[in-house]
Amino acid sequence: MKIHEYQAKALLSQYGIPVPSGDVAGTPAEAKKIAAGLQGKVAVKAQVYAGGRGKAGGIKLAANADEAEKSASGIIGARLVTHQTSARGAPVSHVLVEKVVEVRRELYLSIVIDNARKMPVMIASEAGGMDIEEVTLTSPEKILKAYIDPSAGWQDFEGRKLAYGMNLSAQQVKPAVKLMANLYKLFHEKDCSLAEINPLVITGDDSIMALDAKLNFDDSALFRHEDIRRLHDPAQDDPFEARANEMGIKNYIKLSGNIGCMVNGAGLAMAVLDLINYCGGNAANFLDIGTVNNTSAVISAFKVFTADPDVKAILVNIFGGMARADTIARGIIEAYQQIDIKVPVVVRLAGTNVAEGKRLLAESGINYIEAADFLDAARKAVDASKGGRN
Amino acid sequence: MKIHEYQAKALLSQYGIPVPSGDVAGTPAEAKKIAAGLQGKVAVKAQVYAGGRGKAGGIKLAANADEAEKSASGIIGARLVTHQTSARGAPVSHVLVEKVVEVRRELYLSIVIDNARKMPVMIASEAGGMDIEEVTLTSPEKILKAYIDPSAGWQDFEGRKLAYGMNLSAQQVKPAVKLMANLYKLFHEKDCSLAEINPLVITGDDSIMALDAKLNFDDSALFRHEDIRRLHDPAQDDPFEARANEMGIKNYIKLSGNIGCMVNGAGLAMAVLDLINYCGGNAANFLDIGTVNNTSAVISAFKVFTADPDVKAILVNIFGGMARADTIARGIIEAYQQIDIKVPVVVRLAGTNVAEGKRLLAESGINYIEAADFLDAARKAVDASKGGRN
Amino acid sequence: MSILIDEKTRLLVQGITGGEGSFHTQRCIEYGTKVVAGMTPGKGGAQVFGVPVFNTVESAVRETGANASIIFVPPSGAADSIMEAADAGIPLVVCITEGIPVMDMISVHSFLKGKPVRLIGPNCPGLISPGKCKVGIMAGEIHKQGNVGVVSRSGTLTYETVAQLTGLGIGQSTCVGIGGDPLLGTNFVDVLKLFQEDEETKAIVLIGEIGGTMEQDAAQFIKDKVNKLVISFIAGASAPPGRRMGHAGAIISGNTGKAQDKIEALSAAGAIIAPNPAEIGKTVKKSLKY
Amino acid sequence: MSILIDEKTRLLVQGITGGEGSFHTQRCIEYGTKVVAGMTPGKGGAQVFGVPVFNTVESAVRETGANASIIFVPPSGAADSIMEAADAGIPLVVCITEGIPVMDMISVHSFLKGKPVRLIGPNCPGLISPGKCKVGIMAGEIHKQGNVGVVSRSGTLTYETVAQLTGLGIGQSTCVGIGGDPLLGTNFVDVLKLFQEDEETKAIVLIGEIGGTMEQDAAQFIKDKVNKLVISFIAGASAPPGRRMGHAGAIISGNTGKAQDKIEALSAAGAIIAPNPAEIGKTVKKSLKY
Repeated sequence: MKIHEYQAKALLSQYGIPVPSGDVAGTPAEAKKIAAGLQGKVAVKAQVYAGGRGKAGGIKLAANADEAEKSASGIIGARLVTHQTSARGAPVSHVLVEKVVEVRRELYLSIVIDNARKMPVMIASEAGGMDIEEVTLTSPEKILKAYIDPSAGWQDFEGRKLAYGMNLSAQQVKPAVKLMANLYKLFHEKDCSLAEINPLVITGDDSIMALDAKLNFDDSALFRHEDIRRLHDPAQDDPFEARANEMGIKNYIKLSGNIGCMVNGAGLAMAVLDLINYCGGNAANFLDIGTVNNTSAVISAFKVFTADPDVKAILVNIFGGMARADTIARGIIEAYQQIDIKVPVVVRLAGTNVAEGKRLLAESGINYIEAADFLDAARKAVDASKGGRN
Repeated sequence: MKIHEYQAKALLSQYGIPVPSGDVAGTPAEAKKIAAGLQGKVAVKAQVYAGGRGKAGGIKLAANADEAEKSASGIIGARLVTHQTSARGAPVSHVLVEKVVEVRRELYLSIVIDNARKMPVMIASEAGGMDIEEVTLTSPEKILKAYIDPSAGWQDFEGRKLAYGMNLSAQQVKPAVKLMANLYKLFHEKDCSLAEINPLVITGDDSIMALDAKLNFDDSALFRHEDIRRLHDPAQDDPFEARANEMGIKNYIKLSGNIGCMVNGAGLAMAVLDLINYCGGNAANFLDIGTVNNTSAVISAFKVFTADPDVKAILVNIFGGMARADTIARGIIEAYQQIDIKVPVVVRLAGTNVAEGKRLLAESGINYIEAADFLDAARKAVDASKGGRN
Repeated sequence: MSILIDEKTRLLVQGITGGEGSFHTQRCIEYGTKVVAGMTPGKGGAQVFGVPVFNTVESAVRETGANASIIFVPPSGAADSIMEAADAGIPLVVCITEGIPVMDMISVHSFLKGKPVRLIGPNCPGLISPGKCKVGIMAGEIHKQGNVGVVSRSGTLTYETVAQLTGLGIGQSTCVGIGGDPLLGTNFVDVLKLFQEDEETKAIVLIGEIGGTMEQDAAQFIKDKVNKLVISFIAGASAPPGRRMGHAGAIISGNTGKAQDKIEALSAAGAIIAPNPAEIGKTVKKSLKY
Repeated sequence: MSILIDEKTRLLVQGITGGEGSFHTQRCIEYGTKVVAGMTPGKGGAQVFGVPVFNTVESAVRETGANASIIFVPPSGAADSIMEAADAGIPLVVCITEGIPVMDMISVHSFLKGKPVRLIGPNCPGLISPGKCKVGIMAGEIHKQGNVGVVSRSGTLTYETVAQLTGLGIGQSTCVGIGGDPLLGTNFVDVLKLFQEDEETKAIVLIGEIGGTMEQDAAQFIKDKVNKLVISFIAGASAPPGRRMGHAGAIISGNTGKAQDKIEALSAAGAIIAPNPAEIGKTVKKSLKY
C-alpha cells in the first residue's frame, strides 16, 4: 500500500527523522496560510502516489504566501500526468507546502527486502536526487548496501559503513547513523515494503534532512496497522481497480484488451493472459479470484466485468484446489440471475469438485459456452471477443 | 542489582502482568490506610532483598485495617533474619500491603540466561510456591523450559508449550501466554538477569496473577536504565560492602577472616583467598581492584581496610596487565600519607611496570613488608595477621 | 522412489479444525496419506476424521511420531506455527497459508537457519508423490504415478500442467509447488537437486513466472549439475511491466525479472521451452521421445 | 607452531585512540606484533605510533589486510564493534572490554552463528604466542617461548602462572585467556582442541575457577580426545557459596559450579591438579619429568 508524501513525512518525523517545516493544504487559501506561517520561499508539491512530479509540473516554488496560493490553485483539483501515471493522470486533492531549505548535498537512502538473502537491506548513495535505478546502471560503485541481520537487528556499524561510504564529514556521521537507525525502526515496526528518502540532503547549516520520502507498506501486514491502513487514499487508485477492491476482489488489474478474465491462482491467471495473447486476443484484466469459499466473489467479478465497457467476452478458467469448482459454478449461476450479462461467457472448470460444478452449470439452463480444455477455452474466448458469437 | 518486591510488582504491572491490589507503606499508619482502602483480608509483607521471609515472620495476614497497622508496626523498623541474611538480618523500612486473593493453583515462572546456549530460557513449573531448586532435584519432570531464540525473539508457541505443559485449562492458556510474552518483554527491555514469579497463581475467579515477584538486573546494563538504577536500596547492602561501593570499589565482598586483601583480577583474587587458606590464614574480604588508572581506588581500598576492625594485616598482590604496578605503588604511598595505617602491609608487585613500582615503594620510606613471590606474600600476610610483627 | 514424501510420511495437520484444514485433511486421507495427528491450540483431545488433535506440535510429535507437517493456520499465526513445527523437530514443513507478513517470514528464516528442517512455501499448494502420498491441496485424482518431476511457483498452473501430463499418459514422480511468495523456504534449485538425485525421476518440468531471479539460478544449476531432460514454461510474458500480479513474487524489478530473460537463460542451459501454457504436456511428450 | 596467532598475524586495534587502546598498541608493537591498522570512528586518517587509523573496520581490512582484531571499545559500543569485525570478515576477534551487557552479547552470539569467525572473550586478557605475537594486555616480558599451552578464565592468575613457568625455565607455545564473562566466544574445549592438534604443544595448563560447568566439559573432552599432559588449578575453593566474586561467570549455581566438583572431574579425566596457586609451575615441572 502506498501513502502520500506528506503522510510519509509525518511518520518520519514521528520517528525522529528531520523533514522540512511545512503542512498539507486542501485549498489554495490553506496553502497561503501555511506559506505565510513558514515565511520566505516555499515549495508547493502536488500530493499524488505516482513519481515524476517535478518534470510534470507538480512541484512549484513560490517566493511568498500569495505566490503559494496561486501555485496551489493551479494544482489542486487538476489531474497530474507523469511518466508513471496513465494518460488520464492522477487527481490532486492536496498540496504539501514546505519551507525551501538550502541544499548542499543530495544523497539517497532506502530500505527494501532482499528476497534472496531473506533480510532487509539499507541502500545508500552519494548520487541522490536522481532515479536510483539509473545510478545502479551507470555508477554501480556509488550504490552502497548494508544488510540488516534479523538475528541481531540494526547495528550502528552498518550505519557508519554507509555514512563514511557516502563521504559524510565527521560531524555529519553521527546524525546520519541515528537517522538510519530510526528509519529502520520505522520500516520494521510499521511493516514497510519500501522506505525511501530521495533526496536525503545535507543542508546549508550542515544538518541532515529528508527532502522527499516514499513509504510503501506490506499489504499482508496491514491487519496489524490500522493507523496505516487508514492513510490510504482511494482516489489515487485506478477507478476500475478501486471498484473491484471495494467489492472484495483484491487481485484485479485493469489491462488494455477486451476479454474479461476470471482465473484462480496468479500463475494460472498470468498463463491465461499469455494463452489469450498466443491465440491472438487481448485480456481486459488480470484477475486472480483466489480461494473462494462462497459465491459472492464470483458475482462481484462478473459485476466488475459488466461495468467495464471494454469487455466483449468473459473467460472463466478455474482449476480447483483450495477453490472448489462447484462453488464457482454456483457463483456463475447466481451472477446470471442477478446481473444482465450481455457478453458471451466461456467457462472451463477442472480440479476439485469439477463433476459437481459441471453438472450444476449444465442443469442451470444459463447461456454459457463450455470449453473442453485450457486451449479450447482461450480460443473460444478470443473468437467470442471478435464477435464470433452473440 | 536487586530491587524490592513492591518495585518489581510495579514493573510487572507496567508490562500488563496482573498483580494483587496493594501499595507500599513506610509507617504503620500508612499501612492501615492502604488496608482500609483495599477492604477485607490483607497481607503485610516486609520489603527486604533476602528470600525466606515467610518462615522468618516477615509476612503477616491481617483481617482488617487495625490488624494491618499492628502487623506493620511489628515489622517496620525491625531487622528481619532469614536463612538468606546474615545473623544481623536485613533492615525493614517498608511493608507491602496487599489484598489477599483466593489461590486455586500455585505455579512457577521465571526467565534467566542459559550461558551454555547463549540465550534466555523461560522456566515454568506446576510446582509453584516452593523452592524451585528443590523441585529441580526432586521432580525434574515438573520443570519445563522454553528457549527464546534471539534470531526471532519471543514466539507464542513457546508460551503454549509451557502453558499446556502446566496443565492450564483452555481458557487459562491465552492469558498465560500473553503474560509470558509480557514478562519476556520486560526481561529484554530492562536487561534483567532474573525475572521470577513464584508463585504465579490461578485465583478463585480463574484469572492468572503474580503473587510474589523477584527481578534482578544486569549490572553491566544499568548505564542505559537510569530508572532502574534509582530503585536500588543501599540499606539492603552489607554496610562494609556499601561503604566500599560508595568509595568506588565495585568488587568487594566482606568475609569472616582477618587479612585485608587487595588483588587485581577476580581469578587471582580468588586464588589469593585459596592461598591464604592453604597457608593457614583467613581473608577478611574478597577485593578485585580491577583495572586502576589512578591512585584513588587504591587509597579507597586502604580506607575500607582500616575501617574494618577485623583486619589485622593487609595483603596487596598485583600482577600488572591493564593495571600497572607503578600506579598501584603510588596509591599505596599516598594511602600511607593520608591514612593512619596501624596494621602490617605486605606488598607483592609483578607484571606491567613492576620495576618502576618497586623503585617507588623502596624510595618512599613507608613501612611495608616486601614479598618475593606469591607464596611468600601469602605466608608473610598470614604470619602478620597472627601478630608475627607489629 | 520419489522425493520428500512417500508411504513413510506421517503427517501432522496444523490448524486441522479450521474449514480448509479439515477439508483437506479428509482429501489427504482419502488419497492415502497417513495423517497421524492434528494440532489446534485449545482443541487438544478432539478428533477430526478419526485423527487425534493436540494442543501443541511437541505433544503431537511425541505421541504420534509425525515426520511432516502441513499448515492451514491464518496469516497472523502462520509464522509462529512454522517455528513451532521446526522447534518440535519436524523435518518437512509445508505452509499453505497465503498472506503472511514479510517481516514474520524474515523472523522465520532467521529462526530456521541451521535447523534440520525443510520448509516448503508459504503460499504454496504443497506437494504430492502420486500413488503414495499427498501433502497439499491439489486434486489428487488429476495425478498419475510415473517418472516426471514437476516443480512450480504457481499452484493452479501446476494443476493445469499435471492434468495435461496425465491426459497424455505421462505420470509424475513428485509434484512440488514451491509457492508464490518472495521469501520461500525451498527454491527451484533445492528441488532440482532432489530430482537430479532421484532415480525414479527421468525428466523435470519447471514452471516459473515473472519476477525475481529464481529461474536464472535454476538455469545455472541445470547447466552445471542436471543431466536429466528439463522442460519449462515461464508465465507472465504478456504481463505489463511494473505491476503486481497477485503473487508478491511476481513484480518485475529491473531487467532480471522479465519472462524473456528467464526463458533465454533456461533455454541456454538446455531446457526445452513450451510454446504456450496449454502445450506444456505436449512438449514433454515430444521431448521424451528423443 | 603455536595456535591462533603467530608471525603471520596482522592486527587491527579497534578503539586505538583511547587510553588503553593506544597504551597496549604500543606494547604489542614493542613485543613484535604486526599492528597494521587502528579503527576509531571519526579518527580516520590519523596515526597512532605510526599505525594508520580508519573510520570503519571494512576500510581497515580492505587497505591493510588485517586478519585479527583486538577490541578496546567501551562496554556500550563493544558488541557493535565485535559484529563490525565479524561482518568485515576478520577471522579472529579478541575482545578485551569488560562489562558488556549480557543482552548485547546474546545478540553478538546470534549474529556470529554460522560466520567464519572466532571470538575470544569478552572480558579477557587476550592471547600471546611467546616470541611471535602478542594480541592482548599481558606483560610480554614474563613469557618465554616453549611448548606448554596455557588456557585460563582469569587474566592475572594466568600472568601469575606464566611467571611461575618462565621462572622455572618452562616456555609456552600459546597462552589464551578466554575471559571471565558468562557468555564467551571461545571456551576451554575449543582451545584444548587446538592445543591437542598443535604439534609444538607438549603439555597444557588449564586454569579454571568456580561457577558454571565449563571445566566439567573440559574434563570430558580431555578424557575423550586429549592425549597430552594436562595440569590444572581451579580458583575459588575457599570462596563462600552464592556470592558473586568479580567475574560474572563465577557464581556457584547449584552443585555444578563448585571447585571441588571441577577438581574431581578433571582429576578423573587424568589431569594433574596443582595443590595451590603458588605451585602451578612447580607441578608442571614435576609432571613433565615423568
